[in-house]
Amino acid sequence: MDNAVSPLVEMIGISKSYGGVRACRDIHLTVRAGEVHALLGENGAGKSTLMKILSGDVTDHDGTVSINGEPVRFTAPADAQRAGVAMIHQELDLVPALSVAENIFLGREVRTRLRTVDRRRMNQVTRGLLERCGVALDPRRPVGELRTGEQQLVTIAKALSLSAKVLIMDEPTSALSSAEVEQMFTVISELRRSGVGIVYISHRMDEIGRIADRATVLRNGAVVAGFDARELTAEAAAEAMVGRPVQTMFRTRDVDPGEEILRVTDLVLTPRRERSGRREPDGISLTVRRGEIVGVGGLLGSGRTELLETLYGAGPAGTLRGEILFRGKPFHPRGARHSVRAGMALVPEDRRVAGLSLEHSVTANTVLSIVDRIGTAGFVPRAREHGAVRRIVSELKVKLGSIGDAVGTLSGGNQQKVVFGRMLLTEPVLLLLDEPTRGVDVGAKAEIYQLLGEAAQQGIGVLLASSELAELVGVCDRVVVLSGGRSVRELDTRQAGEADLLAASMGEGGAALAVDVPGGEA
Amino acid sequence: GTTSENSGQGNAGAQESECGGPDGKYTIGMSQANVAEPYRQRMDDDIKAAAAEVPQFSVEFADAQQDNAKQVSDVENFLTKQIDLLIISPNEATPLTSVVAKAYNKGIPVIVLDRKVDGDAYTTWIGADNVEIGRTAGEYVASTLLPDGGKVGEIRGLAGSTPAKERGDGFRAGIEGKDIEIVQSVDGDWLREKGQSQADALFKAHPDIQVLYAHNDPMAEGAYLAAKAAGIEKNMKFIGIDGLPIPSGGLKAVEQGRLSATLIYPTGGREAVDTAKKLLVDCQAVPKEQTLETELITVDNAATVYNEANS
Amino acid sequence: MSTLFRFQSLFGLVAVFVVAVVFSPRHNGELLFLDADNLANVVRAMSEIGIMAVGMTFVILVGGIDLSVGAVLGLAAVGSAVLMVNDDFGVAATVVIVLLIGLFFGFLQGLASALFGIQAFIVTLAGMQIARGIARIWSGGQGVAIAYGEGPGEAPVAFSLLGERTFNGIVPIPALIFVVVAVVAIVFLRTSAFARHVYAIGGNEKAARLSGVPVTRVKITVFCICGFLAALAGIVHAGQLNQGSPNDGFGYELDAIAAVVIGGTSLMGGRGSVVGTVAGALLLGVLNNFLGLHGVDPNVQLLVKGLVIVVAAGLQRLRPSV
Amino acid sequence: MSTLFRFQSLFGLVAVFVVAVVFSPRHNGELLFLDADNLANVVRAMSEIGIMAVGMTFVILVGGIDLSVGAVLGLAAVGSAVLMVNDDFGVAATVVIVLLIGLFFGFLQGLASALFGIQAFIVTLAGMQIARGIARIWSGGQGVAIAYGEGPGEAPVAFSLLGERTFNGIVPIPALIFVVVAVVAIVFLRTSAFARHVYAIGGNEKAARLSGVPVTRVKITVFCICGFLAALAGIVHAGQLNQGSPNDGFGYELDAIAAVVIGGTSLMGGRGSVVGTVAGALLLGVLNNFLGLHGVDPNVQLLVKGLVIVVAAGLQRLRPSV
Ligand SMILES: Nc1ncnc2c1ncn2[C@@H]1O[C@H](COP(=O)(O)OP(=O)(O)OP(=O)(O)O)[C@@H](O)[C@H]1O
Ligand SMILES: Nc1ncnc2c1ncn2[C@@H]1O[C@H](COP(=O)(O)OP(=O)(O)OP(=O)(O)O)[C@@H](O)[C@H]1O
Ligand SMILES: [Mg+2]
Ligand SMILES: [Mg+2]
Repeated sequence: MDNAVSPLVEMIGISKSYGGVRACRDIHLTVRAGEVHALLGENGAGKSTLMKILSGDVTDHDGTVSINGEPVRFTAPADAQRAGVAMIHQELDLVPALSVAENIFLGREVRTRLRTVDRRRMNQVTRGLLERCGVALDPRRPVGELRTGEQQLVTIAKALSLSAKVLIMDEPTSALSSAEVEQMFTVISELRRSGVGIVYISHRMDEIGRIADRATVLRNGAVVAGFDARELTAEAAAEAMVGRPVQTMFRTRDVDPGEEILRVTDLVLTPRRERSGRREPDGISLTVRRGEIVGVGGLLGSGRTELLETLYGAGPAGTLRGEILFRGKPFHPRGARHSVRAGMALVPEDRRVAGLSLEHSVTANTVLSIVDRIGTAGFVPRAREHGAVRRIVSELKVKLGSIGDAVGTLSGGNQQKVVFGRMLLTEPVLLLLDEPTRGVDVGAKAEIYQLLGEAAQQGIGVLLASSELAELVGVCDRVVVLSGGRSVRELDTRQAGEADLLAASMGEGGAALAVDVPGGEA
Repeated sequence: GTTSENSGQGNAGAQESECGGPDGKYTIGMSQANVAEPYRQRMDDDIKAAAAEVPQFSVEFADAQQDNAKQVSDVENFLTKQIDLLIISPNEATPLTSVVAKAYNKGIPVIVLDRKVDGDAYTTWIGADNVEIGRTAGEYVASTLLPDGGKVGEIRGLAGSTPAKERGDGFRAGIEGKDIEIVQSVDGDWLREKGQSQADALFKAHPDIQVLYAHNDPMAEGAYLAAKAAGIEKNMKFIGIDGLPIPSGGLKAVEQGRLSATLIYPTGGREAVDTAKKLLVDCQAVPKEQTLETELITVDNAATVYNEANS
Repeated sequence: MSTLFRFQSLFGLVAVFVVAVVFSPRHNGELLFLDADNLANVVRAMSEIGIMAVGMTFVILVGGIDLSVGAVLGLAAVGSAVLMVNDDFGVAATVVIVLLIGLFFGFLQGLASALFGIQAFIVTLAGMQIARGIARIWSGGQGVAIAYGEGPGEAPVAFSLLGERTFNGIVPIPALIFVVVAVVAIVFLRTSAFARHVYAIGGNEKAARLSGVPVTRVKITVFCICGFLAALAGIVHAGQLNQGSPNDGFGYELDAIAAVVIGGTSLMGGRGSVVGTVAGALLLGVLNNFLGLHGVDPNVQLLVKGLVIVVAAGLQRLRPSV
Repeated sequence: MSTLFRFQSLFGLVAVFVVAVVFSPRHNGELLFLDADNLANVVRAMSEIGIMAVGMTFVILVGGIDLSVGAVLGLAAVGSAVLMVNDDFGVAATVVIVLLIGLFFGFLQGLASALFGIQAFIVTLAGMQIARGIARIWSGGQGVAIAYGEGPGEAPVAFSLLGERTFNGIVPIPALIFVVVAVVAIVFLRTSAFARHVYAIGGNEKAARLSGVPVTRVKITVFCICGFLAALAGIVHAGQLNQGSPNDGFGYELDAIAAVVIGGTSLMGGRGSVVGTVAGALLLGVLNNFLGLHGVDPNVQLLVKGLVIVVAAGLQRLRPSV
């Protein structure tokens, strides 16, 4: 085949700096037709930047890009799309008010002979694309109504619709659960067979071995290793990324859980106004004790986020039924401020949307929750403030230039740690974590797990919602499985494994087990 | 410009309405150009007060907020309501001409106040003569304040507005041939605060000004404040125009010695109601034009005139 | 659901209309408000604001704002008068030139805002002053009266059509123009690819750019549309009032924006419709008419209008959020 | 980097100042612009706008806007005059009542905007009309003159202090008040926890809320501050002009917003400073003074001011972005 002569994509000597940060240094990368090329690296290693260069999003770089042996210089994403390069972005870039079909065809609308938009045709094609991705969605629904996972599938369908020769997938599975991931792998295999070159970025090491042909590892903006992915073990990949062996991912510990700090019985929320895309609690019971890490599992849209938001008082207004006992007393969620003061802390699902003010400094973001408590008379003593920030930054090993830097310039994992640190500073007794390691690299993940362990050791109770089965099984003492807004089962991770968890989530035996959890309709 | 057409007869030809006499009840619509100018607010107040003395009258007011288009709508609304007489103080002449003509041709008597409209499709016009007022002011300066000549500073009304032009031109005619120099003119947009800040700069450049002539009283008062801040208010005389009989008006300012003189610019409100009474109640004819006299106000007559106007 | 939302944007209008009918003053038993002439007046009186509000809808949909429309209306009114009266241009030439001026003014503002990234609020705040300044200088500061006739210094009689009514003298020409503009805009916004791009930019500018939407070009274009329609409103204004004055249209921008917002278009961009804007403009028109017909004290009118605007905007909040 | 940014917000002011000095008209060889009296006048003339702009900065920092400040200034001026002259209140009582009125008005607007989620633009647009309406009704439509003395119908002489100058008759009291307000605001915004909340809300409201920031309360408070300072400006206005008129402060809101934006505060919220706002206000003041001293045609002044605003806002864009 001619790809032996000239690879589909050849990037030579690519460099790119943001101010003082060198995101890419003299990178060489090739992608052949019909291969899946995994791009690995820590948060901030430069993976996304490199791919933004290939897809015409970042244009002021050094070095040359060739497609099919032809040197190209894109000035806009549209250029790259015309040249057959499509990219699924890490941050879901969709327009909430437009329909699924309109989003998929945005910028390339199908027209009728009267030059008007041909909705019928667009909807039809969209239906087909979504089917290929294994999801049944009405193409006319506004994207804003969809759940994060569904949105991710829409971006995948959108990329497919471009019939690109080169498809870049930047963490496409971060919001997907195993069933959707399987479906996506089928799609990827099809594409590979039809000669599409795929660049695949992920922090889920187990995926790499399954679908990638080759892997390139970046560290600090430079290529440090190349592998044949089939021979790559998760451990070897992690070591290449971080530059040292990564310690045991999951904690090994045996804590005696202390007193009970949270008891939820038959929680039901009837929102005042229905909001589409949400699955409010509809019969949830669980307990969390001091020093315990309790997982919240379930499929996409099973209501995990809504549970945490409801407990924290950050969900929609409505009537709560059932009982919440927090630190032994009845607790009525009244809003985030009230909950923080009572000793709860929430690390939200999407740090960019709900966690950080990206333009503001690490300092401002880190102390935000306690800024009105560390001083007297409403003033903020600089020294104490900086002291607190420095302490938490070094405890959490946040990588940054200075604490005055805008938090938006940190890598994803480090941004996550800043949110985490902010909530730890409030000295909570109950930590509510919603997908805390989404998009976080293996090294940072290990550090976050360690932090969780330490927090638990100090007597904090943790409620951890996650889509990663390995994380739930590896980190939690118990896992409560949700389905359709109800707690359907509780598993002890000392006995149950990933397979049991998956089965419980899918509802196998769920009906029978629902009896275990008292209440429900009552 | 028809100025000499005191015909004595309301244009009875186009006037199909019949005089209802003293037994009728009459709704008068008063369309005001804007009430942000104290002068026009006073006009409304005068009309309200005068109409209260005529039991047959009830008056509705509309405020066009300086917008010709809004004033057209206001008049249209009056027509929809089938008012018996229209008083209008137009924002500008041309834009309101056709809607005024429409009312007039429907047989509704129209009294135009202060500013005119084009043509003669109205019953009567009542107003004062700005050129005349400016000339009176100039003559007063030339004969009384600066008999031996001197320097004058001028604060003008809003650039481009007719009264500003006429009050300026009239003043120049009044000092014609005398050894009086207008050293600088600045625009005060009719506003007190603008008069103050403009006078700041004016006095900076010309500290030797002897008379300050402002196109209205608020600007004259603003200039007085500026002079006071600069400590030179005793060295000069201030003249304004309007002489409104309200607490914040020029009459009080003269009485209290801040201004040396002001010239009454009559609102015509009372005269308009009198005219309406003649047309609707007394069934009399009215002249096509009624020019109102100005009056020079100095400290000698300020208090008397004020009290008369508010009695 | 989107039907419901569209319905809601009309809800306020219907409510105000019903109130106006029920409490209409009567004359010989007839409801004055429902008089054909009166209804025609309502639409005529709102036609200029309405035309501008349609253009404003486009700008607001991309997340911008245009404070200059009132001043551009004044500039266009002056331009129409000066070109026909002083420079003896024909109607067609005048209209084309004035529309192009409005378009070009919008273009410059769009350029400053989209290309140089200066906030639209501040660009158009400055644009407002600049347009007023130009209008004052061009007109010599005075309103330029338009007299009709064949001679020099007189405007062609055809232009006076704008002050007329058609269909048995009932439907005012400006109202007709407003309806045409609105219908074209509604169809355009529902069916064109350009409109999808407008919504996309307002909803998520980055996503739009990554999808290959020509963001800068679309943004500049909406400012051109807005300037163009403001100039059209200015021509209508001059034709209705037989004059072009540099002070015309003062403060109209706020009415136009109020119409758009009452119509349910979000100032954050990405959501809204011209149907809503038309409803918003008519609501304001009916309200003005109602208050005027009742002879409500002008100062109280200010209060009432303020409250109605807040309530109407508040009602929009009830629409289902995504 | 943040130093550079702060420097840039002063850059425009310095540039305009230098131009004003270099091209200053002369009188007996003296530069008129640099005359102490003239400089005092510049600050005095901007003091009201400046005070309002400081309050506006808070509102804009949380991503809001307040179009009502000019009308609230008018309302406060009327209130000061009516209370002292007609109702024989003392200076202290009058000042307190008027400030509370401003604060309460801001509170209501904050409530409508923060609690009911109606966009600040539209709430305060309505608030502007409502404040004007109240002022007009309260004053009877006419300016209320303030005469000083001991008798009934006369205001206490102490109030006339606002029109005076201190420090050898050089420093106008209003300028002094402006400076005090600015300094307090600068210190407050740099050191208080409240200020951190303000910036956080402007930066990412949702994140702020989830972090335990009392978003609604902070938003309402900034509107209170803005209303309070607008009322303070209104008191100063009444004291300077010895009168309270319901038409006072017309259009001042746009000047105040321009000062804030020229000072580098983003209308999207989250970024900016009072130092910048003060620089912005002084820039506008120097510009006005310069154009006035040269007797530039008022129409050309409009043009020049518009262009300077755009250029100044454009310069802000040069600051480093994330
Ligand atoms: N717009 C930007 N401005 C400044 N610095 C940036 C910008 N975008 C990225 N960087 C920096 O460039 C470096 C590489 O970032 P990049 O997003 O490519 O990392 P990544 O490998 O994709 O990380 P992750 O796994 O967290 O997605 C990081 O140090 C990041 O802070
Ligand atoms: N239309 C919407 N309106 C309001 N909130 C929404 C909407 N769509 C999604 N959300 C919120 O965003 C969250 C993220 O949705 P996502 O699809 O990630 O659900 P999930 O986390 O996979 O499922 P789970 O409900 O189990 O947490 C939702 O749970 C919900 O809280
Ligand atoms: Mg990345
Ligand atoms: Mg979730």
